[in-house]
Amino acid sequence: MITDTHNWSTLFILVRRDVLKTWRESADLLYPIMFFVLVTILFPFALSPETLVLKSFAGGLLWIAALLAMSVSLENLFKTDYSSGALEAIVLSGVPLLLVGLAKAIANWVLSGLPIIILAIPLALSLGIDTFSLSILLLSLTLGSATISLIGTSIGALSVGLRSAGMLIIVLALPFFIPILIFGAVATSNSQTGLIPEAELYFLAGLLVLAVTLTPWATASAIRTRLG
Amino acid sequence: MITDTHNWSTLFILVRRDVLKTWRESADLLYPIMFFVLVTILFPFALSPETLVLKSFAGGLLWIAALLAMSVSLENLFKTDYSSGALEAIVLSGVPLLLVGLAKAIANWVLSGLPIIILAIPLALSLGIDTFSLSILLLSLTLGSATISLIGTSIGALSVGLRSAGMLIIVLALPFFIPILIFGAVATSNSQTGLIPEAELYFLAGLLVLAVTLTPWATASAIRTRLG
Amino acid sequence: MPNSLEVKNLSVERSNRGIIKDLSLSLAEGHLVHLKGANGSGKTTFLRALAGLIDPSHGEIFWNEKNINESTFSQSNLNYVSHSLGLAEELTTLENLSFLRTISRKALNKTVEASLETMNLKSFQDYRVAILSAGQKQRASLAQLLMFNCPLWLLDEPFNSLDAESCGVIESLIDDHMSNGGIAIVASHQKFQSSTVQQVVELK
Amino acid sequence: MPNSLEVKNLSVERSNRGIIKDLSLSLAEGHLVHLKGANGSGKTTFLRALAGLIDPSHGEIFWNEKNINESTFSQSNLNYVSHSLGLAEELTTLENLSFLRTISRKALNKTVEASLETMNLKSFQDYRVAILSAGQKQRASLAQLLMFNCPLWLLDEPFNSLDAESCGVIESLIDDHMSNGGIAIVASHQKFQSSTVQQVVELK
Amino acid sequence: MFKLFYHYSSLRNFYFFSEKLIPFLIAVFLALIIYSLYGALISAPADYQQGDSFRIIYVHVPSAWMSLLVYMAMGLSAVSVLVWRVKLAEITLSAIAPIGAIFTLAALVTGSIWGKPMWGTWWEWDARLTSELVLLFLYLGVIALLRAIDDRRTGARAASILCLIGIVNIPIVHYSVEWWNTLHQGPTVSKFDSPSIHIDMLIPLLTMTVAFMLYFIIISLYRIRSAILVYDKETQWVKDLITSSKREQI
Ligand code: HEM
Ligand SMILES: Nc1ncnc2c1ncn2[C@@H]1O[C@H](COP(=O)(O)OP(=O)(O)OP(=O)(O)O)[C@@H](O)[C@H]1O
Ligand SMILES: Nc1ncnc2c1ncn2[C@@H]1O[C@H](COP(=O)(O)OP(=O)(O)OP(=O)(O)O)[C@@H](O)[C@H]1O
Ligand SMILES: [Mg+2]
Ligand SMILES: [Mg+2]
Repeated sequence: MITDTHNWSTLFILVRRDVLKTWRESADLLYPIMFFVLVTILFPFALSPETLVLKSFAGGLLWIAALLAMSVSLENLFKTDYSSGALEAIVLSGVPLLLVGLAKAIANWVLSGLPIIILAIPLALSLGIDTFSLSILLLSLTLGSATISLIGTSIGALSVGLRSAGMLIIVLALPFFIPILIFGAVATSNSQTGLIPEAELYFLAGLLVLAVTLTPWATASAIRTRLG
Repeated sequence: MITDTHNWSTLFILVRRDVLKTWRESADLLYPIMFFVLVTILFPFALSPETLVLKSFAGGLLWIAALLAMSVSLENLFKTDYSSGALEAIVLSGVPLLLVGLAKAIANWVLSGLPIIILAIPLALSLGIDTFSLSILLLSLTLGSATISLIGTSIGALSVGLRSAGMLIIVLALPFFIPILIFGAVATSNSQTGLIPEAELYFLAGLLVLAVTLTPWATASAIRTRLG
Repeated sequence: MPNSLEVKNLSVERSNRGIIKDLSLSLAEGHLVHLKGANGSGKTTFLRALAGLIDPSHGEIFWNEKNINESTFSQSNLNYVSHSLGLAEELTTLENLSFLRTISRKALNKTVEASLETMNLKSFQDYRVAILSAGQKQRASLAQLLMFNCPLWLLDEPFNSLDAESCGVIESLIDDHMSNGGIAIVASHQKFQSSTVQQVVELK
Repeated sequence: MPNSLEVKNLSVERSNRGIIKDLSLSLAEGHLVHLKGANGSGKTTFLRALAGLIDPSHGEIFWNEKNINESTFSQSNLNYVSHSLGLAEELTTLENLSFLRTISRKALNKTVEASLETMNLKSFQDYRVAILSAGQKQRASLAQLLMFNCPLWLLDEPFNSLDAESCGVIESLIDDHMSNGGIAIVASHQKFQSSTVQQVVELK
Repeated sequence: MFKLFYHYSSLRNFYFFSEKLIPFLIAVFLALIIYSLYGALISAPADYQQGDSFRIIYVHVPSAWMSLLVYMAMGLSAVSVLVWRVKLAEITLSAIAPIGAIFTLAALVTGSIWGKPMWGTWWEWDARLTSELVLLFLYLGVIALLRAIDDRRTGARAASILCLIGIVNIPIVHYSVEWWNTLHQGPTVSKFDSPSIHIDMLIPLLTMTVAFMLYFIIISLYRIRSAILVYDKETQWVKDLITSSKREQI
């Protein structure tokens, strides 16, 4: 179904609309990034500004900051479309819900995952990470953030329209994100001692494949259910 | 103005309404707490599960988790009241905006600050903190969380009605919270080496006094401005 | 001193476009104005300016001969029912109205229960506003008119979504208000048959 | 085969309360139903069930003799305009409608520009929906009726907030639809004078 | 076969069928729990390393196993809800989620009580312990979602979706001791070919586990039955039931 070209172009249009919507509210684009940066700079304040300590934890800290920033960004995914009735209109347009779910996840990744990955570079260097570890950090963040966007979209669809959906999403989603966090952080910290963290990266890739195949269905049926 | 008894009872009614609103959505009560717990358990995963390392960072970690949980809870402070027009109705009712602002801050503290302080006890113990440091942690959290609620309410009022106000609040508020975080975390970690962190606690108390006197005015004029 | 509302050369801009230009109006007790005008002619904008929710770019508004910006007009003299609901969706109707009634600095009139009774919402008072039907929500919002004793009523499309019976209830409420010496401005596209309409203002 | 809509013994529950009980209805081409009933009688609920947005607790709905739950009815045969807006407030009217027109699996009719022209929104097409007036928003939402060629129209209070001129436009749209062999159900409290109303269904 | 399934998944038939089942289940449960308590507290020998403190195993291990089992039962209900729209499964899902949460909590609490003498700490951030904690959050998430949605059927479907996404955590809990080297005991009991535990300790443990299962089934049946009455309160058979039970009272 997804392979037909008409569906590909629909997917593109759906993603573009979401990106445009966020672009319009120009400041929105900056929030996940700023959240990421702010959380990262909280750590040296609260823990210990000593370079050595920071450096050895850098991977884990950046991973936590990325995870939190992405979790918080999930809330706006469906909120306005639901309250304005636009989600209903999209569903009624007859476009396969599978595409809608996938498009939301892609848009979320483009708007929060991607900028976070890019920003991780200067932040990691400022925390004193070496270039090999940096490359592992970026690789693990790429695999992990895509999975987070996919799972987060499903959870976002489930809690759409509920009061304080923002909190609900975070609380429902964090348990799923914990394994991603563990493997991402372990991969990075292993690489800091010179090891190539193959097993962890394979695990992250496996999770991503699982998420790509399963979560669009979950999102589609969640949208269906929550509109009812 | 605040001293007159009519105003006291109005304040009480305003606070009660907010608490009731949250109570109605029974699960809402749990969200800040769950967020706090979840963030706390992320650290051992991402950093290192070794008791020694965790213990020496425990104060800072709990402070970060508390700060983030409270920041995220700020979002719901005005959201539904604004979108439903209830805030407009409250303003038109003629009740002094000063009271509205103060009531929002108190309700926020009761609903997120207080439960977080209580939950910090088992979490701190599980991270291996000693009882003296625990008492300092709790004291600093109490002073700090009240200040966070007060400042957060002002910022929440400023961003009311803006799209993704949730993100905006967090991003705008965090810079104010950094000094609180530093002194709270330093107080706790000092106490772990047996020192009594008087200076830090006085500083936190001073910030609280400042916040009590200034922020209700800021909140009041923010509400005024944002409704226009 | 009898109540009066006077609008002098009012202009309002939104996002740098002039919406209302140089509007003047003078209302005395018992005066009911039907505010008309095509969609987008500025009715809502005008009512919000009168309620003190947006600042005009030029001109003044006087309530009982005092400029509302300079005096302590406060909003306690007016009842504004807007397009939007004005009630928290997660609370029940009863809780919403009780809350508004308790905190309000306006002169009180009927109890919450009696107001809900008149609005035919007694049996729904314990449902959360979120699940009410469109018309029920509108009625819950209009119940505020009964709870407070305000001389100035500003109603923006009060008949939207209402069934015939409820329209009748609102019309008779307005009639009562007028015969008690109230002042009211009602923006509505529907043919508004109240015998008490004294002036039709058409915005362009 | 001509189009037909048949509702058999439909019951719908919301939050465990029975809202619609045992409703049956049968519509052929050119059939226009005016759905009436007091506030809260279940009009919106009924339309949403027909649009496949909520599942009935009992009974079946057939479109062209196929059960809409079992067949690939999809929503491409119907145009549903609800109480709520259906457009993203951050985007302009033009962007919203172009988006819907491109992704839609429905048969296409007029272009976005032509539809906006008919709805008298041409000069507002590049404003964000958020700042439009209540009636302008409603018109933007109704523009969907022109863009798609759907045999079944479900309209929930289409005349809300509309000025007299726009009401006329919508009524003539409905007339055209009926004379082209369409089927329509219109929920409205307003006196709905269209000569083409064939049946009035009153919900209790 | 399918007909039979359909028959018992009708709320009314389930109600009356389970009514006959419950007394039998209670009888077996009582017999088993008395036997296991005797075996656990009196006849089993004290552990040569741990003394009597090991006896907490008789609560800890069955609760821990039940915490996983109940989640899997929930997953099964979730599939029935989403694929076949079985009403009974909707009711089951919401009835058993809190019970599962309580078993999970019990496993966590007994585990950490046991951990104090064994590992010298109440809590340690290792994989087994943490994934069990995550399981608790999954249960709480399902419950929170069920409560947050007014409409029972929508709520059940939403919770089913969440439950199914969360099922990936179950193998993580189970295999965590093998995948990571943790503090927690490796498989001791579940290696059936050569269980590394004394047979006198093992038998009461197994009977205790069956007793826990029966307890779970009985409590679930009670919860499901009362939910059925609320669910079908508008139907004739429930009305008949209520009038006849009123008559009996007089
Ligand atoms: C808070 C701390 C603990 C938690 C959360 C916990 C959790 C669990 C869980 C989830 C299982 C079931 C695993 C499965 O079937 O896959 C289990 C089994 C078991 N636990 Fe614990 N546990 C804790 C502490 C302890 C301690 C301190 C001991 C004793 C030293 C212990 C001994 C056992 C044993 C013997 C089993 C049975 C293993 C088997 O054969 O499958 N646990 N625990
Ligand atoms: N915040 C704003 N920024 C820019 N323009 C605005 C804003 N709010 C309203 N407008 C414009 O002002 C005009 C008047 O809007 P208003 O809502 O007052 O109309 P109205 O007479 O109430 O119409 P309706 O009958 O549709 O309710 C509209 O063209 C609208 O686009
Ligand atoms: N999600 C829900 N949960 C519970 N009750 C609901 C829900 N949605 C609607 N209702 C109830 O169903 C009834 C019918 O609502 P509906 O919106 O269909 O009425 P309506 O005929 O469209 O009324 P109106 O003319 O006011 O638009 C109302 O009493 C409402 O309270
Ligand atoms: Mg208007
Ligand atoms: Mg309706």
